[in-house]
Formats: sequence, C-alpha cells, structure tokens
Amino acid sequence: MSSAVAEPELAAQFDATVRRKDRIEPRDWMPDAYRKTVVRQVAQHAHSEIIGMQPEGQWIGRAPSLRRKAILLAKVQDEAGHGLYLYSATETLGVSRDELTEMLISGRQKYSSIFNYPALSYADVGTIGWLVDGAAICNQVPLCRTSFGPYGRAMIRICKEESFHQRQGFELLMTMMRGTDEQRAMVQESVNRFWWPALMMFGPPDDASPNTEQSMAWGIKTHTNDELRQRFVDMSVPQAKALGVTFPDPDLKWNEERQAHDFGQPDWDEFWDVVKGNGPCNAQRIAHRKQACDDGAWVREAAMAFAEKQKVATA
Amino acid sequence: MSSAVAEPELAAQFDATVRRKDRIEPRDWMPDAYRKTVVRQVAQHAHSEIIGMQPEGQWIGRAPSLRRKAILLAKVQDEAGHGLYLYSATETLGVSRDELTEMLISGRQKYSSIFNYPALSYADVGTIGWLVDGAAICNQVPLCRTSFGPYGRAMIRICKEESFHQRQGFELLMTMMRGTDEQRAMVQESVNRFWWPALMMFGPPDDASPNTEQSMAWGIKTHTNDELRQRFVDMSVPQAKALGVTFPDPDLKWNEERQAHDFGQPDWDEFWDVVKGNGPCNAQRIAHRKQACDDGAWVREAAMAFAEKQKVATA
Amino acid sequence: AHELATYCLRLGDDALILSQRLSEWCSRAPDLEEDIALANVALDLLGQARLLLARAAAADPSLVPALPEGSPVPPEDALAFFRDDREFRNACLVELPNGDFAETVGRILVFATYRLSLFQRLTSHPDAVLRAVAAKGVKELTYHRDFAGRWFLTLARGSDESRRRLEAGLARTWAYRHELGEDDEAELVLEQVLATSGIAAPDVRPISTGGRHTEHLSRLLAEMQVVARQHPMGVW
Amino acid sequence: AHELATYCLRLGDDALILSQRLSEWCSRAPDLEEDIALANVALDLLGQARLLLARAAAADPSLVPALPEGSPVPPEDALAFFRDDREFRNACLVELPNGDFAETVGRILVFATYRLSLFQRLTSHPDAVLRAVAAKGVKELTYHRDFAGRWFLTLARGSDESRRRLEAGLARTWAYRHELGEDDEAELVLEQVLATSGIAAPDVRPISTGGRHTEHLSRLLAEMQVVARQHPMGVW
Repeated sequence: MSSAVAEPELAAQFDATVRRKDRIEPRDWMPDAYRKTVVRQVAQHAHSEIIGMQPEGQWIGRAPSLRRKAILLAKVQDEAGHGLYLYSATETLGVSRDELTEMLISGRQKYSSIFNYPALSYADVGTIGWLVDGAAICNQVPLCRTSFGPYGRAMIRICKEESFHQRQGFELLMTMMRGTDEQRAMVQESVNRFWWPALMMFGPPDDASPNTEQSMAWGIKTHTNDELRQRFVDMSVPQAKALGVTFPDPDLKWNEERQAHDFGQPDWDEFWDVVKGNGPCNAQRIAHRKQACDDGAWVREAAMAFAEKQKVATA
Repeated sequence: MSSAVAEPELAAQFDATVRRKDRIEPRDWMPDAYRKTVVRQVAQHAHSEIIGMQPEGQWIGRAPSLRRKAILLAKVQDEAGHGLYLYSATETLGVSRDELTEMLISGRQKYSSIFNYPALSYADVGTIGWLVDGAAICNQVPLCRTSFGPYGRAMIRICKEESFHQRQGFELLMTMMRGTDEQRAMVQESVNRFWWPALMMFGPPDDASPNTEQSMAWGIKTHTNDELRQRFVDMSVPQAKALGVTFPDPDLKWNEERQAHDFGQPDWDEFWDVVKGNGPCNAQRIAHRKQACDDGAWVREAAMAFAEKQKVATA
Repeated sequence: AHELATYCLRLGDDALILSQRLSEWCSRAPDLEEDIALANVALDLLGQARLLLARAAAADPSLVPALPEGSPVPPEDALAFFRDDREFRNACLVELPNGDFAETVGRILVFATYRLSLFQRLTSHPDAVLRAVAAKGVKELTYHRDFAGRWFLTLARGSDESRRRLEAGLARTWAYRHELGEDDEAELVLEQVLATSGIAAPDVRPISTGGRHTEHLSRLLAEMQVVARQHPMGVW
Repeated sequence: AHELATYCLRLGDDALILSQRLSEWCSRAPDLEEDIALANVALDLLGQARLLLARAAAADPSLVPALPEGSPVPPEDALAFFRDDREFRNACLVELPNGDFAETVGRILVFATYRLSLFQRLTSHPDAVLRAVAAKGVKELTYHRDFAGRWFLTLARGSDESRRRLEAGLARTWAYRHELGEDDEAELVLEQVLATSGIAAPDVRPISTGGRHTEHLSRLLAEMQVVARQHPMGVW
C-alpha cells in the first residue's frame, strides 16, 4: 500500500528525467510497460547481433585473402561482443541471457529480419558492411541518447565499432570494383539483393508502425521509421555513385524541392512474410543457434559444476 | 555321449570332403577350430569391404567428371554389396552381422590394413583399383575354391566384380597418364605411396605366418603369402610399364634364372605398427563406422518395431 | 532451342545436385541395404543428369562455360563443374543438407513423386532425347518413390522417435515443395502416402526463396568442383 | 635462405591451418565468451601466419606458386591459397577436425605449449623478422595456453561428462603430438597441467603419419581456397 502512495510521485520523477533527456538507471523506478519495452528492444537488438554473426560468419572460412579473413573474423567477433554488452544491459533489469536465448530459439522474440536473407557471395560481406551496418547505424546513432542508461552507453560503444565495420565493408566493395569484371558484377549483384531488405530495416512506414509514438514519448526511440529511411537513402546514393554501382529502384531520384531523394517502396508483403518466419533463412538461423546452444550445454554445465566445487573448496 | 561315438566318423568325413576339394556346407559337421577360423576369416573379409568403402568413398563428392563419379559411386556400392554377401556367409554359421559389427567397432576383429592408409588424391582412386584390388584378387581368386561353400560361392561373385574394378582403376590411371603433367605426377606420387602397402596385403613372410599351414590343410587358404606376393609383383611390373610409372623399389628387377622378379621387402615394422592400430587412419576408420552405426540405430530400431507390429497385425 | 536447353538444364541440375547430396550417405547409411539403395537412387539421378546436361549443351552450346583453348572437358562436365552457384537452375529443395535418414526419406518421397509425374508427361515431349530420358526415368523414379514410400510408412509406424523425426524432417522439405511447380497429380499421391502413414501434412508456409539459391549450394559446389577446377586441361 | 623460408613456411602453415579450424567455431561456441576467446586465438594465429608466410616468400621467392601474368595476389596469399595439400608443411595435429569443445581445448593446450616453448627460443634467432614474430607470439601463445589450461582444469573437474570428453579428445590430440618435435620443456608444462587437473597422460602410441597429411587437409583447403582460386586475377 505504501508504494501506491509513492507511485505518482515516482512516475512524475521518471517523466521529468525522460523529458530532461537524462538517463533512467536500472535501480530507478520505471513504469512496467517501459521496462518491458526496453527489455524487448534491447533483447531484440542483442539477438540481432548474435544471429547476424551467421550470414557473414560462414564466409570466414572462404575469405579470399589473409587480410580479409582477419578483418571478417574480427568483425564477426565484434558482433558477439555487442551481443554480450546488450545482454548485460538486460541483465541490469533482471532478465538473464539464458532466458532471452530461450525466447530467441523458441521464436517468442525476434531479431532483425535482414539476417533472414542469405549471404551468397563474398561481395555480400562488403554489402552487409556498407548497407546493412549503414542502416543499422542510422537506426542506432539516435539510440546513444536513449533514455535507458545501460542501453545508451552500450550503443555508444557499439556505434563506434559499427561505423568502423561500415567503412571496412565499403572499402572491400571499393577494392573489388577496382578488380576484374567478375568482381564488379559480383558487387552489383550483391547490392541488387540487399538494397530493398536494407530499406526494410527501418521498419514499416510510419502509418503502419503503431508503437512508434509511445517509444518516442519514452525517449527509447527518437526518430520515426520514415525519417530514418530517408536519411539512409540520402546518405547512400552518393556512396553508390562513388562505388560505381546502382540501386535497383527506377523511382530513385533527387527531388530538388524537398532537397532529398524520392524513392520507391520496398515490397511490404515480403517484409511481413519474412517477419512471420517464411524468409529464406529464418528456420536455418534459429536451427544454427539452437544447435550451438545444445552442443554447448554440457560445457556450461561443467563450468557451473566446477565453479560450485571451487566455492565449496574456498568456503 | 552319443556324439562322442559319432565324432571320429564325422571328422573322417570332413577330412575326406576337404581332401576331395569338395565344399563343406553350413549344416555339415565341422571341427570347432575350423568353424572359428572360417568365421574369423570371412568376417575380416567382410569388414575389409565395409571399411574399404571409406578411403575411396570420400572422393565420390569430388570426382572430376560425371562419368568418373558414376563409376566410383557404383564401385563403392559394390563394396557394400560384397560386405553384405560375406556377412550372409557368416550368418549361415549362426553369427549375425550385428555381432560382427560390434566386434569390428570394438577392435576385437580386424580388417585389411591397407585401408588404414589415406586416400589423398583422385589418382588414389585409380591406384586403389589397380594395385589394391589387384592384390586383393590375387588373394581371393584361390578362395573361390575354398572349402567352405558359402564363402567360396560369395568369392566367385566378388572376384568377378573386383576384376572389373581393377580394370576400371587401371583405365583411370591410363587416362590420367595421357593428360597433363600434373596428372602424371599425381599418378606417380600415388603409386609411390601405395606400392609397399599393397605388397603388405599378402601378409607377413611365410616364416612369420604361423597360421598358414593349418589353413592350407583345411583348404581355407590355398597358397602361401610369399607365393601370392611373387605372383602379384610379376603381374604388376608389365602393367606399370604400360602405364609409364615406376615402383619405388631399387631392388626390383627381372631374375632370368627364377623367371620371376626379385624385389625388396616392405617395412615389416610399419606393417605391425599399422596392424596394432597406429596406422595413419585406424582410429578414423573405426570412428566413422561407429558414427554411422550410432546414427542409424534409431532407424534399425524403428524398422524392427514396424516389422513386429506388422506381424501382430497379420497374425 | 534455348528454351529446350534451359529446361533440360533445370531438370539436369535438380538430378545432379540431389545425386550429390545422396551420395554423401555412402558408407554412412543406417544399414548396408540402405547404403546400397541410396547409392542406387544417386546413380540413377546422376545418369539422368548426364543425359540432360548433354542435351542442354547440344541444344544451346552458348550455355556451356568457356574453358581454356584446347580443354578436353566434355560439355556436360563443363556445365557440371565450371558453372558458379548463381548459374545453377535447380530447386532449393535438392541442395539442402541431408539431415537425418527421415529427412532424406521425406525429401526423396516429395522429389521423386513430383518428378515421376512430370516425367510421365514428358514421355510425349516433342524432343526425342528428352522423351527417351523420361521413359527411362519413369522406371527409375517409380523405384525411388516406392523406396521412400516404404520407409516413410516404416518410420511413421515404427517408433515414437522415428515418427517425431519423420514429421520434423518432412516439415523442412515441405516448405520448399512449391518450387517444384504445381502438380495436382503429384499432390494426390503425396496425400495418399501421408494418409496411409497417418501423418498430417506439415503446417508450414512455403519459404520465399525469391528464386535464389540457399547458402548451402555454394558449399556443395566447392566440394563437387574442386578437383575438376584444379585441372581445367585434365582428362579423366 | 631456402632453409629459413621452409622453416617459416612450416611455422606459418601450422598457424594458418589451426586458425582456419578454430574460426569454424565462430557462432558455434558453447557461450559468447568462448566464441570471442576462440576467435581471439584464431586471429592471433592468423596474424602469425601472415607474417611468417610473407617472410618465407621474401626469403625464397621460388617457393611462391606461379600465378597468371599480372595477378595482383600478394605472395603470402599466393602461398595460402594457391598451394595444394601436398605442399603444405603443417603438422597433422592442426588439420584434424575440431571435435567437441573438449577436444579443441586439448589441441590448443598441446599446440600452444609446444609453440610457446619454441617461440621463446626463437626470440634469439639470427633472423630479425623471425625474432620479432616470436617476441609478439610469445605473449599471444601465453594467453592461448592459459586459456586452454583454465578450461582444461574446468572440464577435468567439472562433470563426469566433461571429464570423459576431455580424456577422449586429449587422446586423439596426443597421438599426433610427436610431430611437433622433441621438447622436454613443453612436455614438462603439459605434465604439470595434467597433474593439476588429475588427468593421466593418454595411453596412446604416436600415429605414424609417414610425414604425410591426413585426408582432412584437402577438404579444409577446398573450402579455404575456393573463392581465391576462382579469381586468380582478383583484388580483395
């Protein structure tokens, strides 16, 4: 009953903190719905990092130069690191990595749909860096100022590394474009496949995105999907020109009046189909994750048993 | 007690059959030691066919032409077929395939040591056909007249197919020798690796082969190891000349007086080392077999359960 | 001629890639009898692939990848060993990893049923070569379908584990079935096999592959083509 | 110079092939921390491989495989991606499949212990490049050995299953240990780790490889080299 008295006051404090664009910290009071939304969003982000290791990861073994192999391995390792920070952020709210992994494997929590598209050539390593990480950065830079402290701080570190990855991806494509005709064709083919899915990474159009408003009010989200998508397109077009590739969108052109690019809409039916689990790789990605978890179960158990024995020994 | 009376008579009958070079059939009386020796020898032969699928089998997926892929797959399939006949022959003596497989996997029964050498290039597919199947045929042709009926009849069929495989192996090498320098080098390198192990396939020298005498008396074996080895060398030398390859034996030369080739001795220490389990692939071959057995256990159980249910349904 | 060639290429690639997958079972099957049977299916499909790729090359030589001057590689091998994954026209269904024996049985059942129905129609195709391939194939595919059908029933009725595995494996196959084309006759046969076995059609929606291959094909080809590509002037 | 080159090639190949194996763990390790740690080990070894292959190529350019006129492939990549399995000089130990996590831990322990001991001696090698590689490597290998050593102890003392797997995996590694050369110091360290963990040295005799590779290497290279070989004129 005592908490019932205090709650309006706590809520007012919470609102004020968010309005001031200050951080909410794990021990601060927060509305249940806020807590749930944060956990869901951070978990989804963490899952995306971990699942995102797969499409590129399978090319580590086939990287065509030792330098590229090192770059790619380090990048995929960074993604594991990002997953680690982000799961730590959810742990500050009392939700463990194991619980979340279980939610991922059972399909109750999502990850970014982009990783349900296959990586079919080494050029995809570059395109994923350039366009996918590029889109991710557009989404994530504003999140560095997100209201939940541990998330915001994780994002600062992650964004720095992601920008590095994006430049590396672009640099790979740039190098390939200076190579053979086959290499240039590989790059263009890869860009053709990833352009639309990259645009989908910003989520459905604003008028079909019901949660945006609340998330913006809470300072979890700071821009609408369509704003970020526009920013991404405007950023990418000159980069494509520098590379010497085109995007597969006949409607893409500069609008002098808006001082921005007009562009076509992705196939939103495909988007929802992939979100619902029928994308090219949904089942494969989850099966891979589940296999790794299952195969490692005995190791995690052994480590816990060992730690337990150590505790007893030192007690 | 009554059998004690009959036994000398049965033994005399058995000896007479063997002397006449007639067949002993599964329901005939036979000495226990004979039965054991037959089971051991046939099982070892069956195991050799099954383990022998592995070195070549791993090249099916990498065969460099569709025709060669078909030839190789059919050949390895034939080896499974040979294994099948031979296990059937032991089953006539009341020893099941499952028991024997267990003996193989646990290392209590052996298989031909040649399959503990790795197959390292596609030329090895040809060399295994030419030299390994060639040596096997030298060993096996006399076995078509072996005293135990089911074994002898299986051998007739097997020898026919083995000769076919041997010609195919030789033909592959012949074709490769007409190809590029790299292909010719591959063939010679392969022959260098397999020559000595092929000579070892006839077993240790006669003076170190204590079981030969009894086996010959029983008509299970019809020639000594050294006799067969000599026959193989004499047969192979002109074939090597036709191919345009050499054998890695400086002592190999025609002996006008003996009307046969002199040749060096294989490294018998290596032979015994491989027999004892320390060859390059012993552990790998058994692990592969065990994995297949383990992976298939649920299928065999399901098939038995299904057969059981069918019986009940039709009873 | 180009249309005939690409059609033969598609049918040939399906057979080639599934044959490659099935031959991975060699020396690994649950028992010797299945080892031999799976090799038989793989050999039949490989035979179909050779004829179909050769027909494709003859109908439209421009489809055959260029090799170094004087290379002795025959056109069907050039098609099999010197195309990249993007140039293969097979359905994704045949390039998926084998999974366990139940999954393999489910895949052969679906594939052979569809292909048998198609080959029955192709026995009256205007092209004589294709007609001949189809006539031979009908017998082979009948055997494949029956082999898979018998094991399907056995696993469905065998043990709880075999039934569980069969259902899980079939679901994976089922989601790629639509790429084989619409075929009511084939569907009817599948329905009957499922009904006889007491297995419900998997409740899965078709996976949208976007007409592209899966990540598995390039790995499969890396193995399949490695020796041939190392020796573009080789004779075998 | 040739001797130095082949020596660097051997050391470089060991690092390259084990790095390739360890990177197979990426996205498959028992937990994120081990995923990251195994990638670290793989990255360190890859770094060693690059320096050592480059040194080998500089010391004896005749070792570098010929590529088409004008190919932009740098010498260390030519060595890594355009040699056949027979030309690789690595020990068989590093090319074996990973096995489970326990087997991987055992292999890293044995490999890093031997290599650390060797690299400590190489810090006074006459060749300045090799000295520098060794000096850097000593730090890296100390970390690898300690990582493996900690897990070795954990698995030895953890559960019955982890102990069983550790012993089985170690036995497979142990039988190839002799190829790393005789090194009493390294043996002493291994003895200590085993004693601390309460694990007996496996009772296995050395596998006689005859100085040849196993069947695994050509498969590993088929994957590792496929893209590079498809583009001998490519820049990356």
